[in-house]
Amino acid sequence: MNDILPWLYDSLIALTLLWIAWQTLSTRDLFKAVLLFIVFGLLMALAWVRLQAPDLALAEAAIGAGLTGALLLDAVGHLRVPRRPGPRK
Amino acid sequence: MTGGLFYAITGVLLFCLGLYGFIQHAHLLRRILAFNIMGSGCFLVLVGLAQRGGQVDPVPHALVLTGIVVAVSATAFALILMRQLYVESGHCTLPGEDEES
Amino acid sequence: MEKLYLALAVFLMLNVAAGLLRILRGPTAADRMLAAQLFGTTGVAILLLLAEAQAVPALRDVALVFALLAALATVAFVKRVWYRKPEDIP
Amino acid sequence: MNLIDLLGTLLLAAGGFFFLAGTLGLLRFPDVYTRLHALTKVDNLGLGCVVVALMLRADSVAVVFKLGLIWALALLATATAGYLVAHSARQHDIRPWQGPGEDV
Repeated sequence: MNDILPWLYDSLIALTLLWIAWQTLSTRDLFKAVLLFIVFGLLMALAWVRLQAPDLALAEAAIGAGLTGALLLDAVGHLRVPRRPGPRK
Repeated sequence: MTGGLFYAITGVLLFCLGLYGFIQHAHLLRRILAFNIMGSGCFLVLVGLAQRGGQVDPVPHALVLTGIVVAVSATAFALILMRQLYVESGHCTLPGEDEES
Repeated sequence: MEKLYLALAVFLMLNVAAGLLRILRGPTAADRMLAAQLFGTTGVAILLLLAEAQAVPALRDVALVFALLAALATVAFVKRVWYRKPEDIP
Repeated sequence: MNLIDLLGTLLLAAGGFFFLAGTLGLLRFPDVYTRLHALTKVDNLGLGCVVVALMLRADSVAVVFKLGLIWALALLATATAGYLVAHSARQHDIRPWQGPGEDV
């Protein structure tokens, strides 16, 4: 009984991580993929906590949830502006 | 099964998923996402295997901390390259690959 | 008491897994962004509970960073992805 | 079980309930504005209950202040995000839900 709760937490995080990764790679909507990747970074931070690595959780929280999310969303907004396709070689 | 080994196996599966996405998609932003997922899988394997024997090995932790920072800078650089390609050519894929998928 | 903290953390993880359905389904982009915002708040709560349950006080600092950067993604979304230029508004 | 433990348990249960209500509201409500309402109010209340429950068992005053700071920051972040999303939704001409008869 004493071990079941951490085990449940670990397996829940692992399953959710794999599911989010699969959805990120298989969805057709670009914005949805980016948003799922932000949530993926958030859950990675929660996984580092369980591996006795609070320093990694801190780095992942600052970078994965904050910086990468803003960068990717900015790129998606840039791609929404339509441009005339040029000739391809 | 110890928790570290469990997370290492999750990391291997994540790496395989990311590799599949990297091969399958032609869109460059999706490739960047798949690349990041591959990197996260690698980090999980490293830190998960550093836990064996009840003693935490600090060297993989330092490596992964550096790896996270390098991954975000590489992502930023790749995004800039992709945006420049989009401005120049209007496409988000490399030449020679089909547009949609 | 530690057991209760862990049980609540597992419950909140289940909430996150259920909220993912809104990201997958959400009709507009704003619905998806709101779900991500919810995960930020839930993540702060999970981190605080685990800090107490595992006796790792450094996790409170992680929660602080989470709370600090929670709004960043939403602001980037509203300003860069989901905005309309002033001349488009009738 | 003394009084503080009992109070902490009750507050933790209330926090879990509010988080569940917020998630259910996100999943069940019909449009952006109502979902925003469920999220920003209910989840900050849930986080508040959890924070107060942890404050009751905190070791030092510094920890109490840090927990309060985390809650204040979360409130501020959600308020900002809620305002921005609602404002932007209004500029996109998204109509508020008028009731079950008109449009679901």
